[in-house]
Formats: sequence, structure tokens, C-alpha cells
Amino acid sequence: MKNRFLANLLLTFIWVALTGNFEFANVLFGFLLSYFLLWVITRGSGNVHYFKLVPRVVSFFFFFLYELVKANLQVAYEVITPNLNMTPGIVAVPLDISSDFQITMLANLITLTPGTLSMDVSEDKKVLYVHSMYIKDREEFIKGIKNGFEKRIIEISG
Amino acid sequence: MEILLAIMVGTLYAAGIYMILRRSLVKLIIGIILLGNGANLLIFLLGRIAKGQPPIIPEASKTFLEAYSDPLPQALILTAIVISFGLQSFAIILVKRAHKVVKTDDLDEMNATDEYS
Amino acid sequence: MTEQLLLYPLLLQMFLAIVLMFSWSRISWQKGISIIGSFLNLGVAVWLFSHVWENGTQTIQAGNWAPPFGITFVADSLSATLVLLTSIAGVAVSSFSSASVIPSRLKFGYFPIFHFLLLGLNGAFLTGDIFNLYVWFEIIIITSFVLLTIGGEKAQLEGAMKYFTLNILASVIFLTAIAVLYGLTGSLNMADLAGKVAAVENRTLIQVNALLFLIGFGIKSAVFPLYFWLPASYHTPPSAVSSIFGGLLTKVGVYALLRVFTLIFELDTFLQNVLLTIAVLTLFSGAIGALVQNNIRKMFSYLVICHIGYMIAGLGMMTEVAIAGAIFYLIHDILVKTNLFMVTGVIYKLKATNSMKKLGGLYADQPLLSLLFAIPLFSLVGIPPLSGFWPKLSLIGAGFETGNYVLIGAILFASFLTLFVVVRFWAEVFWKNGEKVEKIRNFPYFNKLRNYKKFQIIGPIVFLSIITLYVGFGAENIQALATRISYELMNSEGYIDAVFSNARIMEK
Amino acid sequence: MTLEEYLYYIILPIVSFSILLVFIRFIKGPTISDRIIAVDLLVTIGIGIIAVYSVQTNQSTFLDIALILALIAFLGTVAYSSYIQKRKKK
Amino acid sequence: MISIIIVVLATLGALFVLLAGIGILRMPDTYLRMAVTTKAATLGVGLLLGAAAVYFNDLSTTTRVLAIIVFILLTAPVGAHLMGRASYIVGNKLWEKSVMDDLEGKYSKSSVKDKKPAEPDSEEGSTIPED
Amino acid sequence: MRTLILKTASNYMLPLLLVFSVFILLRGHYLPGGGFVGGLIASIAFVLHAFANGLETTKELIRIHPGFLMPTGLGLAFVSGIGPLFTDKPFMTGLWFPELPPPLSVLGNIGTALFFDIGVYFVVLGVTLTIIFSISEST
Amino acid sequence: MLAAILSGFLFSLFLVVAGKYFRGKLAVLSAIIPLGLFIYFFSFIGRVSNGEVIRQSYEWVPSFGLNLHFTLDGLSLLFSLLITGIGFLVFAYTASYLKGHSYLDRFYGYLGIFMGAMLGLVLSDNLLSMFLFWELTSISSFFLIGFNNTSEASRKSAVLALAITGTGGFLLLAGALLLGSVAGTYSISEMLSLSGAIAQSEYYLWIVLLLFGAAFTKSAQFPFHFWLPGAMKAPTPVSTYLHSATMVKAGIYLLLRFTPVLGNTELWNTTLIIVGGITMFYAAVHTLFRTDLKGVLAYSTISVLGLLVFLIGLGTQYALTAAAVYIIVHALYKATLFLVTGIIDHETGTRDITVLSGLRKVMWPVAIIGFLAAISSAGMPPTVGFVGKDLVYEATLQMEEWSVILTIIAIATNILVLYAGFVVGIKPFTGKLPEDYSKVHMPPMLMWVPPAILAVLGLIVGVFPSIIDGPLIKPVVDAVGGAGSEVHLKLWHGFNLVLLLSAITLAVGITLYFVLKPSAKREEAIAKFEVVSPKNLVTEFGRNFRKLSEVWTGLFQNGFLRNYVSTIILFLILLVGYSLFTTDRGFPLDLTSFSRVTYYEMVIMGVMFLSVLFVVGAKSRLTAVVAMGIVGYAICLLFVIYSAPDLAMTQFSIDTLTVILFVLVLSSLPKYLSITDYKMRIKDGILSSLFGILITLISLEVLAEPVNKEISEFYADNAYVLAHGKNVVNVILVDFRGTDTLIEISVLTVAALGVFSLLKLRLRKDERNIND
Ligand code: NA
Ligand code: NA
Repeated sequence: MKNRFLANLLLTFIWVALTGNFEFANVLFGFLLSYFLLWVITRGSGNVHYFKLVPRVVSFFFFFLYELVKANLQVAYEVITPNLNMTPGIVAVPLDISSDFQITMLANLITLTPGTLSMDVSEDKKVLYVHSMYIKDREEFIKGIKNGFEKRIIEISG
Repeated sequence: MEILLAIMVGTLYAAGIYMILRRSLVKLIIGIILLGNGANLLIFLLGRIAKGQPPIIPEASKTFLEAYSDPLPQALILTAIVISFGLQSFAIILVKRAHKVVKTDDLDEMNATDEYS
Repeated sequence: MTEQLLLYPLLLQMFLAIVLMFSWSRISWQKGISIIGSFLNLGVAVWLFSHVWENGTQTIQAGNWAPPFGITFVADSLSATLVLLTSIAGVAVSSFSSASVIPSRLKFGYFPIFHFLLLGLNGAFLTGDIFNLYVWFEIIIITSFVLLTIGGEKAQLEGAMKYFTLNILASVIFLTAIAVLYGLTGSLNMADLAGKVAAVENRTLIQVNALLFLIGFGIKSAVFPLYFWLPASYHTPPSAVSSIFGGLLTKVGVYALLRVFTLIFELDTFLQNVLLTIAVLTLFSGAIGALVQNNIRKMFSYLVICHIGYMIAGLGMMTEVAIAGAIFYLIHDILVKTNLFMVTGVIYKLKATNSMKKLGGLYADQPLLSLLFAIPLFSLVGIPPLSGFWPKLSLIGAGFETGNYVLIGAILFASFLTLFVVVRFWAEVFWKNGEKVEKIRNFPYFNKLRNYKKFQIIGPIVFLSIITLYVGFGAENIQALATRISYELMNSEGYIDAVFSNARIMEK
Repeated sequence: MTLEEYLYYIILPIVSFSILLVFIRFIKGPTISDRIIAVDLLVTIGIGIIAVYSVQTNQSTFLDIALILALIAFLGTVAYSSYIQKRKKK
Repeated sequence: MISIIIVVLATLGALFVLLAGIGILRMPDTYLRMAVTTKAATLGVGLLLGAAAVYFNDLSTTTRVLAIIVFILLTAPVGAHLMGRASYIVGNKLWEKSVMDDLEGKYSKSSVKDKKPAEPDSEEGSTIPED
Repeated sequence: MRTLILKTASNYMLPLLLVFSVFILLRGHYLPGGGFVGGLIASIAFVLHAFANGLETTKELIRIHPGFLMPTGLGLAFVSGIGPLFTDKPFMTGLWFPELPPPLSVLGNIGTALFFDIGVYFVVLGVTLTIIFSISEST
Repeated sequence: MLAAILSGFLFSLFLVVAGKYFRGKLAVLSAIIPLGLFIYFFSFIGRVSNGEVIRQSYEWVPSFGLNLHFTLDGLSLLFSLLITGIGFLVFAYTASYLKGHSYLDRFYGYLGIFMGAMLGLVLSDNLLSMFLFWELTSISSFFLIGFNNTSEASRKSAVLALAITGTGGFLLLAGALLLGSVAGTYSISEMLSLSGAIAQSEYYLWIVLLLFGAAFTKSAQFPFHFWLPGAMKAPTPVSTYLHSATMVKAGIYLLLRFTPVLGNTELWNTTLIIVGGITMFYAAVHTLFRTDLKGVLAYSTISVLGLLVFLIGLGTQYALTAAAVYIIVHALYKATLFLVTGIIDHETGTRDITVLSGLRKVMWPVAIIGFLAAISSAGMPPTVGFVGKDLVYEATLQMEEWSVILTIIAIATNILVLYAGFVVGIKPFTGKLPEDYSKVHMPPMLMWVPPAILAVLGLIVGVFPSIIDGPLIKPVVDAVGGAGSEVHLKLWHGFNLVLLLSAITLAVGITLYFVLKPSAKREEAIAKFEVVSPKNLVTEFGRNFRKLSEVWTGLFQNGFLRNYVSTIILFLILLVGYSLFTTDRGFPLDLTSFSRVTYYEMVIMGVMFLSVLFVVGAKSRLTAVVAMGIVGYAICLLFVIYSAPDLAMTQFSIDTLTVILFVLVLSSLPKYLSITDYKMRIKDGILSSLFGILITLISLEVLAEPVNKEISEFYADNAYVLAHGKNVVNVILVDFRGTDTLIEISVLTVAALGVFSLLKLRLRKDERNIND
């Protein structure tokens, strides 16, 4: 119930943002609309996890931006310089995080930051396969991810 | 610009017909889609084109204050696009079903209905 | 009540289609709704027809927007007549379908789609807007396409592929023509276009535009050399579907040609020659096509093509007499072809085959039915004074008047071959002793049907035959109608006036 | 140089040029995956073009189209990838 | 002042887009192409959109721009993941200088092991209809 | 095609896309959008969900048969078309209602055109889902 | 008179309902109708012979000029009496001949229609109504000829007969319409006064040729005669009634009727003399080679029909009198012979003349009847045949030119007709009675009395020819050749050249009869020459025509969709291209009116163009689909650039959905086919390029034309003010042109229903057999 209420609020916010109209009537309309839509799609099944997201996404955003820019520059260098000095490969990264949301978030972040690409998650959700442009050492690479994004995600999503 | 568009329209028509003339059912559908796109662009072009002036009345005004592009061809094309979509989706399914029943994608093998029987 | 009368055939059909969709899985409800609805529609059509007959051309501005800004609906005598004929065919085929189409097909939306088709036909006949006509054409295509494939057997699918591709091609050409027309005039309202087209200085472009319409509608009317989709597909669906196709589909194309070339474009000599050449070749190709067929439905399909030639001939000559002939033929042909395809359905139900070689002995088995079937058959041939005879008088007469001797030759030739084909059909199917065809198990033979089902199947044939006989014996009345329609078409000011001056825009 | 001119003479050429580069990849392939990636990228760049164009013409309306592109283009990729895998399974 | 911000954002955006273009062309295998393009383009387009937001400078436009960016951030990596996975399953080879492949053999035995080197643009699959 | 990542993402995108589709639908009279595009986006939302979670899950989510949406939408559009007949105005004449109380006031002018557009929305949604679901089920 | 005509039709209609009661003993009652009619018409003899013309008219379809105007003058009266008189006898005869036949009621039905039609034909004063009845005689005869419909030969003959007479019917229709348009009326009596003007008309030749076509086919003139022997497949009453006494004479009637309107020109007379002459001689010769009694009769009938045409061609008063008399003569004896043949056939089961003999021993009254008819046909005194033959010779001898040749032909023909009459009327009854036929007995009264009546009538009229000259013949000659004719028929003219010729005819003919016995060998021998006979030529033509039809039909409807598409496109290119390039003018292309081309547009267009090429050349289906995607997205961008945001959105969404559809469907499809050969691709490439170029040229030319934005401006001005919307495109879609949208969503709905049924509906196995 609480989850849905939060999700409802989030959708209402999105509605208001989309319409760019902060009048009470519009907020109310957005709330009712979201309520209706959530009712349509959550009858019977599904726990929608919006409620947990809001604050974390916002705070996490800036960290992510930093990573994004940093890594982009690195790739830019690679792309622009004449030689290709890459050592690419696919690495299996063992995961500590366990929830679907966390894994998805981690995978997406890895993909969005340059040079790396999440290929797949193992069936048991214990391993994330990551393709990377620069692998000097497997352990070092895994450590980089675990200390970087994964740690952050655990921090913000508890 | 219009001249490029006119050539583009011609290209779409030509490519559409060319694809329809192939033997593969899938190519046939692609051909029909290309033709449809061509026709839509033609309406658009012949209704005369204008850049950067969508036919939307500004927020604070009751009518247009400056030039606007002709909304009517746009409405016509919209209708045509949606109708084509309906027809095309049915055609695509038909290809699937035809392949299943007739067991071929080759149009040349689909001429039993025109034989004397 | 009568102010918006001309919309009722449309609204009623749409209403029926929606209601039928809501009763998706209840076949028996659907049958009842469809038949009752069709009768209602017939009533409305009769009402509309008599209203137009007495009060002249009726118009409605959809959305209450003055022409040429909104979509105009116009019921002149031609439209009202065609709507009436559609509703007559609708009643017949609705009843025929409810007993003849196998339940599996009925369960998958046969009736709603059927009424969407009738909606499309009515719409095409009533609209006064060229793009709106395109849209109506599309609903006709998609419904006919679905009806053609419902059940999805091999032959149906093959036929459907050809039907679909060529009809889409026609639509694209039609759309291209609309694009050019809009590019030249900026208008879509047909009455408005009449004046605006005349004012365009670049006559070459107007001619090109007219040719595009001619070819687009020509494909739909199944004229030579554009008819290929028809023989490929008409024999493949259930006979109920074939009959509505055979009766009405190509006629929409003919209607569009008549409308466009009397209202919007002037027929210059070049276009006239093109039309006349097409007419001659259509008469020829259709007739000899029918000659070589063994499948009786295919044979009638070719005759559909052949007889379109008469109507194109009438249009091509462009005299009041000729157009009246074309209109008379149109009226006759809708009734007879609808009926004949139902007849092929009954024959199929009797013998489980449509092959002329295998069929036979119908006269001995079913003498009364045979006599009944003879009515549309010999009307088709035009044995005087049956319905097919009269329009030929006008057409040949107009041919002499305009000096189109080759055309007269073609008309006589086609008439002769029609006679020959029908007579041979009679000899083979009715007279000959049929091959002993093995009885198919579980086949819904006609004789095994319950009486009320038999009635639902035969009733429509009787109904249409009676009307056909009326058209033949009451030719004076039909000719009066055809002449009036012809007059209205040749003097399009009446139509234009009705659209513009009678346009009643109410307070917003 | 006005903003419009800057966009027209500097920004749009760069973006257009990128489109050409991506399109070359599309033509070259060699695998279907490469092509799909190229198309995906074309759509993404298309969003960029629309953004620039909306500024150039001063029509914020165009951004709505970008919004739709961003939402929907993804589905194409989902479909393609599901297709390639399905084919492989057989 | 605002124009300068716009110019800076737009220029950076355009450059990143260009980077993605060059990247997709230069990179030697499917995975590396994807790795480069997903983010460069996302960042580039994000910046261009940002420029637009600054230019229009009103709330509803800004929120819409933010929505677009969020959508891209949400969908681009998922798409890349799907394509990467699909490519691997289909048997697109890694670049020859790749140093390791932990995924090797993880998908069904046949599909990767006896992978015919990705048939360049041939029709995938057999002629036998599925059903 | 069921990967964890896609599944998770699609679960978040579904409500987002739906809100967005309504947004597009309602603003259509004033800004680009309308029933078509709105309906298409809504259907794309469900299709995406079906891709990620399997058709059955999505169908359970929607509960009513998408085919039902078609006559409903068509009926709605039809009724807003013939509504004017009862006030002696021609078919499809736009009727406009007086200003509504909040929260419906955000919709702006409410008239038959809006209901018409909503009808279009439902039809498009119903049509697309019917088509896509039928195909998915048959393969 | 209308009632008289309708009675036949009403009778048939009545039989549809009450037919089964008429199959048994009541059948003979049906003869009351023709008898009544005969009496009715008989009652007019006095008035008509006094020169009165009785008219009746009813309006039917005046707008086509088709009215039921009936005229009873001498000519129509003669025919009416024949139709009803012979009809009466045939109706009665049939009751016995087809006794117990399960379809007897149908037979009477057809006869009834035929009789009505025939009466209508001869009574019509309106050319169109005459045509109407003319066609009805063809149709009813079709049903009668094919009465034994399980026999293939019967069916074929019926179809052939209808094909030939049907052709004639259409010629008559064309002729009638042409004549009507020249004369300005369809009333034959009104045309009489216009004959000069009609003969001067430029259409005269065509009118005459068309009417000749009709008459010659109906009256079995060479070379259209061959359907008549075939028509002998019909039961004997039909042969009697239609194919000797009445229907075949419709052509003769037509010629007689139009002699005052169109006749007396060289074209008219010469053609008729030549065609009639050839027919009468050709057919007469043919009688020598037949062994089927009805075959012999058929050819002798053709011969007589030829003679009648010949006489009409001579056109003199004598000739016309001869024709009028011969019509009666022929009706009397030929009907008798047919009926006798029917008796023989009925009792012995054969008509083969080579096996029939000595039947007088078992059916002497019939033998007498046959004898009487035979001598009448031979033209022996004191029968009416003698009177007729004499008149013929007198007519030929009277001619100023060619009289010798014409007379010789007439004599030769008569000799052969005599032979034929003897073979049928005498041969079966003379000689030894074969064992097989010793059990044969007399036919019932109903069968032999009708021919007896005719035979006796022939004798009576022969002895007292004046019975008919005033009341019947003179009015005919008046009607045809102009009033005031002198007609006096006599049996005995004294010794003169004509008598000598008659004697020669008889002597040679009888000798021939005794010398030349009918034999099957001879029939086979002539069959070798049949290869070039008109019948075979026509059937050969028919066969070749059918082949041609197959080739022509197959050429266009060849099963290959791409051929259909190319034909259509080629047709379009030719027509539109012709229209675009033949007008003498420069190509008006105004480049200055076009907007500036920017590089980004060029890039988009370039990408789009290459993608289209890529689609066309793609080797893989999926690649093609992906490239299609690019095309769609490029169009979407174009829509953005050219100010169509709604379009861009829709295009993009729909493109994506199409991709999804493709992808879902493609996975179940086999390889992308690229089977067409190089040549074909070149050909298609050229065709489609031409099409594309044409479209481009048209669009450029349209763009050079002035623009009219009246409607768009109205939308722009009123979108918000009246329709309360600011997105004008949307306002158009839901308000200005909302109807379009309503139908459009219906299209979508139907498409979805179609997809649903296509994918979900699986017919059960037994339902699959039902192609309905
Ligand atoms: Na006119
Ligand atoms: Na005919």
C-alpha cells in the first residue's frame, strides 16, 4: 500500500512536470490519473518499487554524471588517436547486491560509462558479465567495479 | 529543397514498385510500405512545404500571428498513415499465414487460383 | 427527422457493426441483429430514395462546417439509388450468410465485418469529398480483404495476396491523384473542385490527374488491363462473400468513375478514346475469359469484368442516353450478379463442387429451383424483356448516335458470348447428367438443412429475382430513374448548387 | 555570429557529419547487430538534431517529438534483439 | 551569458555525437562499437538537449528535456545490453586482440562453441518453417 | 528474451509510458499529440511489458481482452459523433460543455471532440494489442 | 391480340404451378388453347381479306420506343393461322407422342411460350417488340431442342442452334436500332411511308445486311443452315412445329415484312436470289445423302426455305404469290411428313430409312397420309404442291434477266425435293415388311389424325385452290407487294411451258427415287466433304476461338502477380507519359520558387536515398527491414523539419510498431528469396524507374502551379475560435474532418479483427473441405 502510494506520488510528479502546470487542479488530476493507471496495471500482481527510488536516483545522479564524463573522455582519446591500444574482453563479475533493481541499476550504469558494457546476468543473479575495452588484470577490473558503482548502489539503496 | 523531395518521392515510388515485382512475399510487403511512404510524402510535398512553422496556434493567441504550414495535408497524411498501418499489419500477418498454409514465400508458386480448373 | 436522413444508412450500419462486435461470441444473436438491421437499413434506404426522388438532391455538412471546409455528404438520385441497391443486396446477403456461411467463420467476426463493408459502400456512394471517398474505399478494401481471407485456406490466401496488392496499388494511385488534385486546387470537396479544376490553366496536368483517377478507379472497377485481381480472388471466399463482392465491389469503382468524370473533370477526346478503348477491350477480355472457365464462380467473375465494359462504354460515350444506359446496366448488374453468386453457393451446397465438368442434373433434381435460377441467368444474358436487355438498347443506340461502331460490335460480341456462356452453363449444370460425385461426409448438403435455413438461403434469391423481374418488366420506371440520374450527372450544376446553396449551417 | 548562425554553421554540420559516419557503419555492417546498433545510434542522434532544430526555429514543440523518439526507439531494439536470438535458437 | 552556455553545451554535445560517429566506424567489433556509442551519444545528445532547455528557459520545456534525458539514460543501456547479449548468442566474434572471454560456453552448447564466425549479413536461420 | 535487466526496466517503464500516453492524448487539441499517438504509446508500453515479462503476465495485467477496447472506443467515438443529432445539429458537430470544476478543469475546453479523441485512443490501443498479442500467441 | 399472345405465356406459367396434373390424361386439353386461338384468328379472315388492317396498341416502355403495337394484316394473319393451326395439331399429337413422359408439362410449357412468342413476332408492328419476341422464339426453341437433355448430342445441338440464331438476334437488334434511328420510329407501319428516305440513307447497306443476317440465321440459309439438321435432335413435335412450319419461317416473315420498307433495291433482290438460290440447291442435293428420315426432312426444309428467300428476292407479284402459297404448301406437307416420321419413330424405334419398309401392312392409314404428303411435296396434281410449284416456275420464267438459269435451278431443286418427299412419305411403307416390325401396330388416334387432317387439307386446297387465294394469299401479296394485286390460283393452267417443266420435274424425280436408294455408304462418302462444310468451319472456328481465348486470357491472367503489377504500371506509364509529353510546351519548372537546400536536409535525404537503395538490394530480410526503419525515421525527421510534429510522432510510432510486427512474423519465415534473374531485374528496374521519374516530373510540374490556400486559411482562422483547439492538425482530425477519422479507426478495427481471425481461426478438418 505504501509502495503504491509513493509510486502514485512519483507519477503525479512526472505528470505535473510534463504538463508544466503546478496548479492544484492539475496536481489533483495527475494524482487521480496515476492512481487509476496504477490500479489498472497492479491489480493482481506486481510490487512496483517506485517509492524507494525517488531520493536515491536524485542523489546518485551527480555521481553518475561525473563517471560518465570522465570515461567519455577516456574513450574519446582512444577513438581519436590513430592506434587502437585496447585490451578488450568479457569478465565475469561476482555480485554482492541481490535485488533486481540493484542489479539492473548496476548493469545500466556500467553500460553507460564508457568502455564497458553489461552483457548479461547469470541465471542465479550471482554474476554479471561485463565487456570492457581495457582489461589489464581481471581482479583489478572486478575490484574497480565492486568498489565503484556497486558500493555506491549498496550505499544508496541499503 | 522541393526538387530533392520530388526526387525522393519518385525514388520511393520506383523502389516500391520494384520490390512489389520481386518474387518474395516479404519484399512485396516492403514494396507496399515504400509506396505508401511515397504517396504520403507526395501529398506533403504538393501541399507545399514550409520550415519551422508548425500549424499550432501560439499559446497566447487565438489565431496565427505569423506564417504556418498547411495543416490539411498533414491531417490527410496522418489518416493515410494510420490506414496504411492497418492494412500493412494485416498484410504482414497474411504473409505469415500464407507461408504456413501454402508453404512458400515465393509468389511464383502462388498461382493456383488463376489456373483453369 | 429527414434533415439528416442521408446519414442514417451510414449511422445505422456503423451502429450495427459496433453492436455486433459487442455480441462477439453469440452467433445466433448476431444473425438476428444482422438480418433485422439489414431490413431496417432497407427501410431507411427506401425512405431516403423516395425523399430524394421527391425533393431532389440532399446534402449534409458533417460537423456543421460550411462547404468546402467540412466533409459534405450528398445524396443525389445516383447515390440514393446505389444506397438502395446496396441495402437490397445487404438484406439478401445477410440472410443468405446466416444460413450458408459455416459457423467457424461466423464466430470470427463475419457479421460485424460484413456491416462495416456495407458501411463503406454506403459511405462511398454518399460522400461529396474526394479524400473522404478514399477513406471509404479503404474500409471497403480492408473489409473485403478480411472477408476474403476469413478461414484462411490456401486458395483464399493466394487470391487475397493478389487482391490485396493490386487494390493497394489502386489506392496508392488514387492517393497520388488526390495529392496532385490538392496541389493544383487546394480543395477536396468535389462540388468545389468542379469549379476549381476548370479554372486551372495547366490543362496537361489536369489531364494527367484525370488519368491517374481513371487508372486508380479502373483497377477497382476491374477493367482491362487492370482487372487481374478479380479473377484471381472472387471464387475463393464463401459464396455469400462472393455475392456481395460480385454485386457491389467493382460497382464502387464504376460509381467513382461516373462521379469524377461528370462532376470534376471534363472528358476530352483523348480521355474519351481511352475510356472507349478500355470498354471495348474489357468487353472482349471478360467475355472470352468467361468462355474458357470451368469453375462456375470463375466464369461469373469474368462476366463481372465483361459487363463492367458496358458501363464504361456508356461513360465513354458521354451522352445522356449513353450514361442512362450505363446507369440502367449498373442497377441491373448489381441485382443480378449478387444473385448469381448466391446461386453458385446453392449449387455448391447441392453438389459440393463448383466445377462445370462435375456438375449436372440440377434440372432433374431441383426443377423449381432451376426455374428460379433461370431468372437471374437469363436476365444476365439480357433476353428481352428481362433486365439486361434494356440498357443495351440505350448503349447501342448511343453508339450509333456517336458513330462508335467498333464499340457496338464489342457490345454485341460480349452479349453474344454472354448468351453462349450462360447457355452452355445451363446445358452443363442443369441438363447434363452429373458425374456421380462421392458424397462428402459432414458436408452441409442443402437437402440436409433445416427448413428455416433453406428459406434463409433461397428467400434472398427469390427476393432478388423478383426485383430483377421488376427491373425487366417495369423497365419504363427504371429508365425514368436512369434518365433522371443521367440528366443530373450531365448537368452537374444541380449537384454543385445543392452543395453550396442548400448548405444549411446552423448557429454554432 | 548569432546563435542561429552558430548552430547552422558549426553544430548542425558536425551532427550531420556524424550521421554520415554512422550510416557508413550501417552500410558496412558486417553483421546484423552492427546495423541495428547503427540504426539505434541514428535515432539517438536524431533526437539531438531535433533539439538543435527546435532552438534554431524557436519551436519548443519539436521537443515533444524528441520525447517520443527517446521512449519508443528502444522498443525497436528490444524487438530486433529478440528476433536475432529467436533465429539462432532454431 | 545564456548564449554562451548554450554554445558551450551545444558544442560539447556535437563533439560527443561526433565521437560516437567516429567510434562506431573505427571500433573493430560489435561489442566495442556498442561500448563506445552508447555513452558518447547519450552524453552528446543529453548536452544538446540541455542547450535547448537553457535556450527556451521555461519550466515545462525544462521538465520535458529532463524527461527525455531520463528516458535515454533508462533505455540506452538496456538496449545495449540486449544487443550485446543477442550478438554474443548469435555468435558475433570478439575482436582478435581480446584478452579474455568469461562468457564462453555459458549459452547453450551449440550456439557458441561451434559458432560459425558470424556470417556477414547472411540470412540467419534455416529454410524450414517453424510451424 | 526475458533478461532480468529488461524485465526490471520494463516494469518501471510501463506506468511511465502510460502516464505519458495520457499526457499526449489530452494535450492533442492544443499541442502535437492526440488519440492516435497516445494510443500508440500506450500500446507500445504494454508490448514492451509483454516482451520482457511474457505475454501471459501482460494479459493478466490488463485483464480485459484488448479486443473489447475496440468496440468500446469505436462506440465512444460514434456516440460523440451522433450526440449532436439529438440537439438537431449535423453529425460530428462539435459540442462544447461549460467550464468544469477541478480537477477536470485542467482538461481545458471539454467537448465532444475530446471524447472522440479518447475513443480513438481506445481503438488504437485495442487494435495494436489485439494484433501484437495474436501474433505472439501464435508463434 | 395481346391476350392471344399472352395466353401462351400464361399457360406455361400455369404449368409451373399445376404441371403435374398435366402430365397425364389432361395433357390433350392443352390443345384447346391453340384451337381457340386459331378460331379467333380465323374469325378475322373476312375483315382482313377486305383489306382491313386491325390494330391494337398498348404502351409498355415508351421511353425506349418499345410498345406493344400489334397489326393484323394479311401477312400476319397467314402466319397466325399457321402458328395456331399447326400448333393445335402438334399440341394434340404431343399428348400421345410423349404420353407418360415425366417432363411432359415442361414440354407444353416451352411450346406455350414458343407459340406466344411466335404470335407476338408476327403481330408486332413495333420493331423492338418484334425483336423481343424473336429472341423468345430462340430461347424457347433452345429448351425444346434440348428437351432430351441427358443426351449430349441434344445439348450440343441446342447450344449450337441458339448460338446461330442468337447471333442473328443480335444482328436484328443492331439492325432494328439502326433502322429505328434512321427512320425516327420503331413502328413498321410508319416506316412504310419512309422507305424512300431509308433507302437513300447512308446506313441503308448496314440496315439491310444486319436484317439479312437475322433472317438468314433464323431461316437456316446457307451458310448458316447447319444448325437446323442438328436441331432435329428435338422430339418430333418440335421439329414439326418449329423447324418446318413456324420458327424457321420467322426469317421469311421478316424479309416479307420488310420488303415494302427496304425491298426493291438491287442489293435486296440480288442478295436474296443468290443466297436463296444457293441454299435451295445446296440443301436439296444434301437430301440425297441422308439416311435419317428427319435428316432428309431437315435438308428438304432448308431447301424450301431457300426457295422462299429466292422467291422474295425475285420480288415480282408472281413470285410473292408463289411464296405465299408455298408457305402454306410447305406447312401442310412438311408438317405431315414430320408427324408421320414421328409415328414411325414412335412405333418402330428407328428413323433409319435404309431399314424401314413395308409399314403399310401394319399402319395403312399412315401410309396413305404419307403418300398424300409425298405427292404434295412432289408437286403432283391434284395436291396444293402442284399449285405452288407451278407458281414458282411461272415466277422464274417471268424474270427478265437470268430467267433460264433461275428456272433450271428451281427445277433441279424441285426434283430433289420430290425425291426427299418420296423417301420419307413413300419409301417406309412400300416393299417387304421386315420381321422385326411385324408386331408394330397402329399408333393411337391422337397421333395419326393430326397429320391426316393436314394431308387432307393439302388435297382439298389443291383441288380448290380458290379457297385460299382470296381470303389468304391476296392479302399477303397486298401487304408485301402493295395493295391491289391480282391473285387467282388455279390447279389447271392448260398445256404450257410450265406444265412441261412440271412433267420433267416429276419424271426425273420419280426416276431418281427408284434409281437412287438411300444408303449409309453414300452418307459416309459425303462425310468426307463435310470437312469444309460451313458447320465444320464454324465448329473449327469455335475451337480455334476457344484456343485464342485461352491464350488471351492466360496471357493476362497468368497467375504471376508481378506480371499483373507490371502490366498496370506499364499502362499507367504509357497513358500518363503520353499525356504529359505530347502536349507541345516547355516543361514549366520554376526553381526560384523552391526553398533553399540546406546541407542537413541533403544529409537526411542522402541517407534516406541510400537506405532505399539498400532496402532494394538487401540480401537479408532483416537487413531490409532495418533499412526500412531508417527510411521511416528519415521521413520522420523530414516531417519535423517541414513543420509537421504530429506526423513525425505518428510516423515514428507506427514505424516502430511495423518493425515489431515484422520481427514477430519474420521469425517464422524461411530465407529471403532472390530468385528473379538478372534480365528480369533489369526489366523491372527500368519499368519502376520510369514510374518514379514520371511521378517526380508530375510533382515538379504541380509545384510550379499557383497555390490556393482558402481552406487551410479557414481552418487556421477558426480552429480556436470555433473549434476550441490550437493544434490545427488535431482539430481537423477530430472536428473539421472528424468523419475521416471515424472511418479510419473503423479500418483499424477491421484490420485487427482480420488479424485475429487469420491467426486464431483454424477450420476443422471436415470444414476445410467446404469451399463455401
Ligand atoms: Na459536368
Ligand atoms: Na447479353
